[in-house]
Amino acid sequence: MLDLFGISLIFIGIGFYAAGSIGLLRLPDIYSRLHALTKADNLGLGILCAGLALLNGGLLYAMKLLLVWLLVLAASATTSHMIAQQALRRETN
Amino acid sequence: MILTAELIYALTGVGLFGMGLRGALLRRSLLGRILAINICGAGVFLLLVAISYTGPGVAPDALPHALVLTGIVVAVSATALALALGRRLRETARE
Amino acid sequence: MLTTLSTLLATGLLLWQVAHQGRQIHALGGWDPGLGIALRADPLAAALLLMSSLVALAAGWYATGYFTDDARQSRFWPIWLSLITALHALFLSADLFNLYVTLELLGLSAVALAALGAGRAAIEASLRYLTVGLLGSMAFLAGVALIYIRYGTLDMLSLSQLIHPGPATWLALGLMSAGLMLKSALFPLHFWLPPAHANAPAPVSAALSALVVKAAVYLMMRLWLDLFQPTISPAASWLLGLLGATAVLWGSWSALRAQRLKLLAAYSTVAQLGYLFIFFPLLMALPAGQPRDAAFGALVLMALTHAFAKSALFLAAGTIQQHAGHDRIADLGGTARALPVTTFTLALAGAALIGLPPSGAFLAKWQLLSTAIGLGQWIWVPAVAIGSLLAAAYIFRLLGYTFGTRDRDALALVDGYESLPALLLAIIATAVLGLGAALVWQFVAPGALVTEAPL
Amino acid sequence: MTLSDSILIATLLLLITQVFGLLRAVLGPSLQDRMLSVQLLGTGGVALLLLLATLLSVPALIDVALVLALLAAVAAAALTRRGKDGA
Amino acid sequence: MGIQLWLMLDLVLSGLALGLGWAAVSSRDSQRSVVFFIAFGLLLAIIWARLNAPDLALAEAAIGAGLSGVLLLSALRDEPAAAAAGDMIRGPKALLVTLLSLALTALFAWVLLQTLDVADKVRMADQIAAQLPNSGVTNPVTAVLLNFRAYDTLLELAVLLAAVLGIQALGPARPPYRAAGPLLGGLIRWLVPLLILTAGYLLWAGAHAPGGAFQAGALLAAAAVMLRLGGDPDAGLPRPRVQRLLLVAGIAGFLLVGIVTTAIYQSFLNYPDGWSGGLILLIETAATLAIATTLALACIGGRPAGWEPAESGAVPTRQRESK
Repeated sequence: MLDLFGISLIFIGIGFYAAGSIGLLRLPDIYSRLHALTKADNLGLGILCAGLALLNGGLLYAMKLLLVWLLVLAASATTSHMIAQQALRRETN
Repeated sequence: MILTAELIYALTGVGLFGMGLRGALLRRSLLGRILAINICGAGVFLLLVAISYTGPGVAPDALPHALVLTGIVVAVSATALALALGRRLRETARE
Repeated sequence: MLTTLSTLLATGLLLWQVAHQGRQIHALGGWDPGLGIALRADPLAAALLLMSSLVALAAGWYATGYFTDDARQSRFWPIWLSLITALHALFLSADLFNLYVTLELLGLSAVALAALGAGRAAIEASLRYLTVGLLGSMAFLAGVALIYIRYGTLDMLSLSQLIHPGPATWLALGLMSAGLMLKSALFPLHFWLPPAHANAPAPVSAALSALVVKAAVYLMMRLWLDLFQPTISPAASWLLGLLGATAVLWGSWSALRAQRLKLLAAYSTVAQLGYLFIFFPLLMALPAGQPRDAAFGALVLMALTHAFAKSALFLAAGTIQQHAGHDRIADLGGTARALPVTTFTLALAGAALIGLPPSGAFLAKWQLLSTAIGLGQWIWVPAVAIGSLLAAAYIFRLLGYTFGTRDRDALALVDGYESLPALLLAIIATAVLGLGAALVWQFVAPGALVTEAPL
Repeated sequence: MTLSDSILIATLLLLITQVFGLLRAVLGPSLQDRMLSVQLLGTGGVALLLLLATLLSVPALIDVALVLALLAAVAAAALTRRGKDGA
Repeated sequence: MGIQLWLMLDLVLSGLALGLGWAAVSSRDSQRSVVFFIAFGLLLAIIWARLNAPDLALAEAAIGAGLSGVLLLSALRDEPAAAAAGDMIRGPKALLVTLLSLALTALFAWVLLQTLDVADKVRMADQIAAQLPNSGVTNPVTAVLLNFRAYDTLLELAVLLAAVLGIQALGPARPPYRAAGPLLGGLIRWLVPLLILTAGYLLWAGAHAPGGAFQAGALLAAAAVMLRLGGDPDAGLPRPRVQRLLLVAGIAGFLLVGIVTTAIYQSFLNYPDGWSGGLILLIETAATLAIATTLALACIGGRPAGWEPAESGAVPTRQRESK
């Protein structure tokens, strides 16, 4: 039961990744792409991590996954902000 | 011959080697050449790691892994030296 | 300096040991070769070690006077030592992947040293040198990978027991040889050598031309005449011989037409390396025995003579360049009066390059010709003859200019301390190797690379 | 279908989303678009590594995911830094 | 079913690798090539993980995807943007080269197919497994790198050193970056300590789990690079005199152990029983510091200020900065 729940979470997470990729491909300009991408894949990674934690059990394991997720979250928030700044600078020039 | 992971990655490695070789001979810019040589090396590394793979859950042959690790470090050293030389070349052109 | 001296001392000890006790094997870390890495010192390796120690000593001695400011000294020495480390590690290694690492160490150190030559030309040449070298290493590494895939070991001693003909063996040899040919500047892969060698600082040029390319040739000898020998038909080595013969002719011709002294020396390197490759088809055709030993000894003698003569030539060229401010051959008039010792060095080194008696090259070429005639491989005879004539032409053209007078008042007599190392090298090339050639033969021959049994 | 088969399918699907994401790197048009697509591969790569860690039962791959996340941030910082010209 | 799924995964991964490799090699401008190359490095890390090579995946994530990327990007910073177009040689020569490399690739692939059928798959795996208990560590890759084939690693450290010496002989360091804004500053404040922490963890873990000196050194170097990106011209490195010591620390550690073991056991780098683990950790720590310093200096791309006593190279750097 727990396994089924975990697997479902993993698939939902991957659904978010798919949404992010499609957004990256289909959306018209860089800012909306950026928005779609970061939201989608950060959330996707979080849900996926939760699913994996359920599958494997173990507190240490879950903590490690949480750490990885937080790290990606913080890093990608900063870097997408910087990418946006740079794109803006490029346009104003 | 059965298709195995070993075979797929080994052939990919060979493909990357050939690709890198062609690129190294055809690119004009230094950066392009260096990238191509790195891809060439990555192909050889992939070949080595592929043939050491023995299936999921089985410990692979560690020797090629160690060789590739050494190779990666050597490659990055060479890349760094090449890029520094390129920078120096542009500087002398400007002077 | 001290380091180089102690290296020489250690090499001397090793040489003595090899001469008296035969081939030495050292399994590093106490692990079986294959799992671990073995070092091997046989007569060939020991002879080349002695050669590189002596040349490095002389070039290093010369470098103390050549680099005048502290900053350049402090940049030169560490890389110089790493170059010598790489050479010695390469000559001693008996493990294919370890050889790749030493090749890379050698290549990167050589490039870094070549780039010390001031100016855009030096940087440009060393960049090309680097990319070519890297590509060569990659080809070599691909061959090594293939060997490991096929035979499951990298240790050359156990490999010599396992190796047998087959597509993997041949392709591996082909890839490794292609890489090494690129590194040893065998015609038509020589294009990178003249600019790189001609634009480096003089002591660096000496080491590059005398030693670094020799390392690749040494590995070719190891592969073709030792490790892979049972698996290849002699016909395959004809390709090497033909390329070598072309290199002799083309390199000598280019040297004759060179406008700069260092460029002349660099083109002459292309030619001289060609001679070494002409030995390959001869040695492959000979069965183990006295004639093969004799031819092999001649090959080593040729390599040694060239190393000493060419380093002498480059060091002398460096002295001339420093005093005259240029190295344009046509404007060298008066050099003989201003720099008599250096000019004498040029003449001695030139004699060795042409192959005049009593130089080592004379005996080596003599042996080369008589072996070729004995085997009925007549095709090499004209190449050697024409190459020697061309060499005589470019050396005498050079000497002719240095003895010429020039209108501007003669330079002061400034030859001194700094021209000694080059002179010593030239004397070794002509007199010592010529008169002591029998010793070289004797030393190298008994084990002439056909001892298949490991340990 | 076993549990590991489902995880394998998930991994495969994730990889396919990455392929589509990388199309943006090919299409461009601006450098920033390409960088975005590399960033996607970075986070996607972390997810892939985590899935592979379970699939192959190599827990060390979680460490790899951690390092990848750390270094992706460094590379991204280097990527955006180069725009600030003048220095 | 599982096997087919794995094969599909493998095919997609290798297809992606070939595609990205092709894109990196044959893009028209170098900026694009570099981006594709970084993506290729990321993918390679995933492939190493897939092939059960976590040590390599770690190294690739740190060096291949991370530091090489930084190096190439800062090279782009130097490169004038206009030098991009027309990078590929075209015409008959290109055709010839393409055909030849295609032929070589086909030949190589054919030989490989022949060889994999007949070759013995065990190779060195058995010997390594048999000697692993005597190596002092339980991670086989570390055992090979620091015990069985320690000599390779020693020479590899020499390669790194030679490269960085060559770089420093070429000229002064790249101009530093301007001071970080609040955004980047924030990132640096937590990323750098985390990098250092992870480096320490990987160094320690290397004995029994994937990790070791190279991965740890690369992470430390990444920390230095972050500091430099944030505007510190010296990348947080200590004084030049200490830098010199750190550069040779790895080789010195190796040689010291090597000479002592030679003196006692007449065999270079033959660790005495029971000491192997400790000696390996000692050497690895020294090597980590050396690798970190070397890689960081390589990324700086020249002599840092004050490297040579009478160095005037620092002056133009400062001038450009103030502009």
